[in-house]
Amino acid sequence: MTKGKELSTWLDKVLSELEGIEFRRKSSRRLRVDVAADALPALLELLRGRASYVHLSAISCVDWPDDGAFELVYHVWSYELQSLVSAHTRIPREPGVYISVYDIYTPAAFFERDIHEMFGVYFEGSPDMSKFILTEWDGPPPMRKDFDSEAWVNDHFDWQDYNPEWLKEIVAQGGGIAIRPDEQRFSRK
Amino acid sequence: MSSMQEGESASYAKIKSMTTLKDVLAVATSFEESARDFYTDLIPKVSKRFRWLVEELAQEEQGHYDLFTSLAARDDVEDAIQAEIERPVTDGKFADAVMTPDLGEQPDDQAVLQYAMGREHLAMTHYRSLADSTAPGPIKELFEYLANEEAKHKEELEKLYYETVHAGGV
Amino acid sequence: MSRIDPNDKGSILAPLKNLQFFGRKAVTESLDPRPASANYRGFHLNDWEACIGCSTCQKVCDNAAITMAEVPGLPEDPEKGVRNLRPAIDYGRCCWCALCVDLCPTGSISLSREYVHTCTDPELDSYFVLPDSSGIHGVAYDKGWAKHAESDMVALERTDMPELAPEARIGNFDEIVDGYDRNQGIIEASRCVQCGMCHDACPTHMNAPEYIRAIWQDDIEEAVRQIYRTNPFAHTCGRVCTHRCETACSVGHRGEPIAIRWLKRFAMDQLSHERVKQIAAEGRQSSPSGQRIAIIGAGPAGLTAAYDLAMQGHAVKVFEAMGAAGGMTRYGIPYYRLPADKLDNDVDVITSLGVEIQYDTRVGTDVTMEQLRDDYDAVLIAVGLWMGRSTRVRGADAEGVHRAVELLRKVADGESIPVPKRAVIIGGGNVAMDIARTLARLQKRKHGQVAITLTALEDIDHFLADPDEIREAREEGVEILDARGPQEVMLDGQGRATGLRTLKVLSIFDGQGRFAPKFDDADELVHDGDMVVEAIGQAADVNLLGEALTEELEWQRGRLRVDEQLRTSADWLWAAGDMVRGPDVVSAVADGHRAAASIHDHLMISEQAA
Amino acid sequence: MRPENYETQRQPPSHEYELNIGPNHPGIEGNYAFKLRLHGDEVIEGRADAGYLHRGFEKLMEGRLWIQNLAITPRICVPDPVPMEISYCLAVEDLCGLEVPERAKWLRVLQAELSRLAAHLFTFGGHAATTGMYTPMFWGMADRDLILDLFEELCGGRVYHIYNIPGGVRRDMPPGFIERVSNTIDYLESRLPDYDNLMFRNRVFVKRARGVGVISQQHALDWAVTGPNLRATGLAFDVRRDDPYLVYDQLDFDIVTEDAGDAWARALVRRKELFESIKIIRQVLAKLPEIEGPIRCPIPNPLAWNVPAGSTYVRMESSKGELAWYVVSNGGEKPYRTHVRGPSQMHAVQVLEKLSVGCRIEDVAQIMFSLDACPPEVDR
Repeated sequence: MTKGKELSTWLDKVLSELEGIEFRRKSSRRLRVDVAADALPALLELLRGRASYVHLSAISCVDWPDDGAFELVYHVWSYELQSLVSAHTRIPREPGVYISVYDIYTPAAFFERDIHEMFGVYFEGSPDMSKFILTEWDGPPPMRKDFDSEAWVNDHFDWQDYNPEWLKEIVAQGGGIAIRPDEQRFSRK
Repeated sequence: MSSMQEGESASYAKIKSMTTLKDVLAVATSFEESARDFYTDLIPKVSKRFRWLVEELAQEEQGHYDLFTSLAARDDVEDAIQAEIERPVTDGKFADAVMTPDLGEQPDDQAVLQYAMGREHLAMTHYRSLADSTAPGPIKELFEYLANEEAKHKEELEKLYYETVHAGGV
Repeated sequence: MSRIDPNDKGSILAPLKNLQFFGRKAVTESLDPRPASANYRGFHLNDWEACIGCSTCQKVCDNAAITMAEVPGLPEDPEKGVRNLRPAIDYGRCCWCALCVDLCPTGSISLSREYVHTCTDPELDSYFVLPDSSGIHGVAYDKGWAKHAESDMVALERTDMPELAPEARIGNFDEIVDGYDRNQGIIEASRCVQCGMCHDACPTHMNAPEYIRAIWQDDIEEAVRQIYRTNPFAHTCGRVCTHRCETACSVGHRGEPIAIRWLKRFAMDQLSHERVKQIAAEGRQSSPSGQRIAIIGAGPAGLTAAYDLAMQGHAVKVFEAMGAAGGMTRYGIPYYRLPADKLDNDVDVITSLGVEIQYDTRVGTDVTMEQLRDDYDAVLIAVGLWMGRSTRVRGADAEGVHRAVELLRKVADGESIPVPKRAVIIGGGNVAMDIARTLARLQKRKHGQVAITLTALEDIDHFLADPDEIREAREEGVEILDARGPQEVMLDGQGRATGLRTLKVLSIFDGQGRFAPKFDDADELVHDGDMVVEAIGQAADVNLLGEALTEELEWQRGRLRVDEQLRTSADWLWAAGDMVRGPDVVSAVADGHRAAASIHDHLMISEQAA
Repeated sequence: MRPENYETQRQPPSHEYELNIGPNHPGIEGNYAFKLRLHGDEVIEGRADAGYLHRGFEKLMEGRLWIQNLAITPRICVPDPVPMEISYCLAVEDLCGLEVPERAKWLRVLQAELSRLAAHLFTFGGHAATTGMYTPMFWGMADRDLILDLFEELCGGRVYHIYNIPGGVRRDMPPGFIERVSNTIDYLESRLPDYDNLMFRNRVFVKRARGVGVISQQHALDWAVTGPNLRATGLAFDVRRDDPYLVYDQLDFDIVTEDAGDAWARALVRRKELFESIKIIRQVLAKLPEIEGPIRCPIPNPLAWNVPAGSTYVRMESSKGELAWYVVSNGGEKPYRTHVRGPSQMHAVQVLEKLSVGCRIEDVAQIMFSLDACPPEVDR
C-alpha cells in the first residue's frame, strides 16, 4: 500500500511536470488527463511501463462535429494503485487518422477496429481494420453525429398502417387515429 | 308610475271586499289587463337594450289575461260564478325586502324586474289565500292552479333577476 | 461448501449419486394458466373514465408503440382538460417498461397480470390493441404494475411561490407575490408534460406548452416570443389571469397544476422592457395599409385588437375616457395584484408600434359615434363593464352605501375615498375581494386595524372569486360570511348606513343549476358597519351609442348582438370584451384578436372590391 | 449477402478446410459466428464474426431521453441484464450528482447478486452441455427459473427487469419477499453438492475440461481478461472489492481464485462464486429490515430532464467480468454518447481467437462457453 502511495505521488508529480498535459483527480480512484494527440502514446507508455497501468479497460470515441474533432478516451486501470486514468485526446475529424496503441496495449486491437467501423477513424499500425459488426453496411460510419439513423430508417422503411376491427368500428363512427407515434415522438422534438 | 300604484291598491281593495267568484275573476282579469297595458306602454320608453324584457312581460300578462277570459266562458265556472268567497289574507313578505320602485321615465332592467317580481308575488299569495279559504271543489282547484302559475312565473323572474344583477361579479 | 480438490481426477461413479433423483418430483413447471406476480408488467389496462387523452403515455413511450385514437362518444371538454383520445398499443413495439404507467398524469393506465398474447389473425393487426379497463383479451386479470407513490414520476407538487406575509402586506399596496427566481422558474417549468391541455382551455389559446418548455430550456427570449404570438397583455395576464389553463392542466388531476400563470409572469419579468418591445414587434407589416381604425376603450380587448391591427400595418387610434390605459385592469384591479408599472409596460409595447391613444376623451360626449363612423374605415367598441349594480334593497341609496367599482376606480386614480371604521361588503367575486382588501389596507393605515365583513349569497365552494383571493383576504383579516342574502341596509337617525341585515341562504341554485336563492327567515343577522359596499355585478354603460344608434343596432337580451366574428348589425362596427363576453381579462384578449382578424379581413375584402 | 471479411487471403492448402461455428450454435449464448481453419481436427486459425445481434444500441440511445434508455440497457446482455441497468443508472447519477438512498443501494445489490446467480447457473449448465452433459444444463435452467420468479415479484419482469432508475429503484420489495428469497437461496445452496457430483467429481467432465483453453496470468493481463476468467488464472481481482460501488465495501465475501487458467478452473470459479453470492444475499437480507427510508431520491420529470454536461466512466463486476459505461452528456435531455465496454468484447474476440489456435475441433465450443462470452454485449 505504501508502495502504491509512493507511486501515486510520483505519478502526480510527473504528470504535473509534463508539458501539454492537464490532469485532474476526480476522486481517489479516478484521474482525468487531457493530452495532445502527439503526446498520448508516450503518456500511455509511461502509465503502463512505469506506473503499473497495465489494463486497458476501453477506448471510447466521441464525435464533436462542431469542433471538427474526434475525442478519443483511453481508460487504463492499475491493479496495484487501484486507480483508473482516463486519458482524453482530440484528433481532427478530417482526415480522421491516428496512431494505433496496439504495441502498448494488445486489447486496443478490438477497440480500434470498432471505432474504425463505427466512426471511420483509421488507426495506423492497428492489426486489423477490416469490418466486424457491420459486414454488409455500405453507408457512412453510423456513429458519426451527422448520420441520422431515424431519418435513414424513415427513408428505407414504411410505417405500417393498422387496420384492426376495433379501428374500423370507430372510424365508422367518425373517429380514428388522431396522433401517430411518429408525430408525437417526444425525443424527435 | 304613481298611477300604477294607485291602480294596484285600488284593485287590491276591491279584491278584499269581493264576495263572489264572479267578482274575484273580474278584478283579476282587470289586474292582468292593467299590467299588460303597463308593460306595453313601457316598450317604446325603455332603451332598446331592455326592450326584450318588457316585451316578454307584456306577452306573459296577455297570456294571463287570455286565461281569465277563457275561464269566465267555461261552463263549470259559470255554474259556480255566484259562489260566496271568503276574503283572502295576503302576505307581502317578499315586498318587505324588495321595495316596489318608482320606475321613472326610463326604467332600467333591474327596476322592471323588481316591479314584476313584486307583482307576481302579490298575485301568487292572493290566489293561495283564496284557495286556502275555499272549500274543496273545482273552485279551490282553480285558485290553486292560478297560484301555481303565478309562483312559476315569479320563480322564473327571480332567476332572471339574480342572473342579471348578481352574476357577473368579477 | 463442499471442497473440490484441483487434483481430483473425478470419478465415473460420482454422477451416479444423482440417480436418487429418479425418485423425486420433476423440477419442470406446470403450464396451467396462473396469474403473474402482483407487480407484473403484463398487458395494458386503461380506465377510460379516468383517462383524459392527454397523450403523455405516447410521449414517454421508448419505442413509439403508442398511437392515440379518437373514440367518438367519449367526453370532450377543453375547459376541463378532457379529450376523447385513448392510447392504442402496438405490441410489436411495446417493451413493457411501464414508463407510460409511471408518467401517466391521471393514473388511468396500468399493466395486467396476464402473461400470454399470441397472434390470432393472419395480419399483424391482432397486435394492435385499444385497451380499456377490461384488458386486451376481455379476460379479467387483476392490475399488476400500476400507479404507485414509489414509482410515480409525475411531479405533483408545485414550486412554492414566495409572497409577502400578511403582516408585511396589509399596510401598503406593494405587490404580494414575489415571482419565481431563475432556478424556481426552471424547476416549475420542468414539471410540465407538454400535453397542451392548457392551450386548448385558454380562451386565446396561448402557446403555453411552448413557452413553458422555452423557460425550462432557459431561453427566456423564446418564451416571450411565444407569449406575444397570442397575448400582448403579457405582464397583466402573467399576474391576474383567471388561468383556466391551470384548471385544465393534466398534472392537476392528481396534484397541483403547473403554475402556468406565474411562469408567464416569470418570463416577462426576466427580460428587459426594450427587448420585449423588439420581440413584440417582430413580423410587423412594414408598409402602411392606409386603413384607419378607431377603437373605443383602451382596455385589454381594445388594445389587443389595436396591437394586432398595428402589426398588420393599419393606422389605429384608441379613444379612452380615462386618463390612462388598461381599462378595468387598471381601474378595477388593485396595485398589490397588478402594479401600475407592469401594466404601463404592456401598454407601452402596444403604443410603441404606433398605436395612438387619445386619453380623457369620452365617446358620445367629446366625439360622437357618427363622427367615428364617418372618419374611420372601421370602429371597434370595447368599453367594458363600468357600472356597478346595486342590490336596491331598502336603504341601498343611503349615505355610506357605495359601489365597489367606483371606489376602486377612485383609489386607482389617486382620489381619496372615505375610510370606514367598519365596513360590510356584499358580493363573493374577485371585485368584492379587491374592495375588501383595498379597504383593509386603508383601514390599517388610517385606523391601525382591519374591520371588514364580507357577505355573499353563494356558499364558499361556489364563490366566483379565485381561491387564492379568498385565502389571502382571510389572512389579511377580512371576515367572510358565505350564504347570506342582503335584505336591508340599516340606517341611523340621519339616514346614514349603520349596517346590513342578511338572511341565511338555504340553497342558491335550482335543479337546472340556475341562480335561485332560497332564504331561511329564522336565521337573521345584522352586520355593523359605517360603510356598506355593493360588489355584486356590473353592467356596460352604452349610453355613448346615442339613441339613434341604439335603436339601429340589434340587441340580444341586454347585450349588443354580435356574431362569431364580433360584428354588430352595423357593417362598420365591431364590439368586443367584457361588454359582450362578460368579465374576464384573458377572454377580452381573445376577443381583441378575433375582432382584429375580422376587421382586417373586412378591410382587405373592401380594398379588393374598391 | 456474402460477408466482406469472408474473403480468404489466399488459396487454402488442400489439406486445410474451413468450418463455420454459428451464427446459430448452441455453444454460445446468442447469435455469433466463429470461423475456423482446420487441419484435420486441429484448429489452425479462428476468426470471430459478430454483427448478428447488432441493434445499434449506442446510436439509439443518443436519440432517446435519458430515462427512455432504461429499457434498452438490460437488452445489452440477456443472461445477466441487471449490471447493465445499474451501471447506466450509476453513470447518470454521477453526472447529475444524485444521492441514491441507502435502501436503494442494498436493493440493487440484492438484485445484482440474484442476477449473478441466475447468470452463473445459465453458463454453468451451458458449459456442461458443450461437453455433452445435458443434465447440468437442465438443472441450471430450472434452478435459474426460481430466481426469475423472484425477479418477477420484485421487478415486475422476469428477464428485462427495468427495475433501476437514476436515483434509485422503482419499487420496494413486496411483503414476505425476504423470506421467499431466503428459502430460494437455501434451496440453491442445498443443490450445490449435486452440481459438484455431476461436474467436478465427474471424471468425464474433468477429463474434458482440464487443460483446455489455458490462459496464463500474464496473458490474461495482456489481453484484458476480466471477471471469473481472470480469477481462474490466480489473480484475485474483483471490481466489487477493488473499485467498490453501491455497498460492496460493507459486505463480507471472498474473491474466488483458481490457478489452472483452463476451462475447468473457470467453471469452478463460477461454481464457487455461486456460494459467495448466496453469502452476500444473506447479508443483504439481514440488513434490509434495518434500513428504512425512501427507495429513490427525487428526480426531475423524465420529459424535461437535462443532465449536466460532463463525462463519466463507471465500472461494475458483472457475472462475466468488468463491465463499464462511458457516458457523455452535453447538458441535454438525451445522452450525447454512451459507450458500453462489455467484458465479452475481449473474451469473445481476441481471447477466443487466440485460445482456439492449436486446439481440437470438439473443444472450441467448450472454450467459448467456458469464457462465458455474451454476443449481444459485443454487438450492442
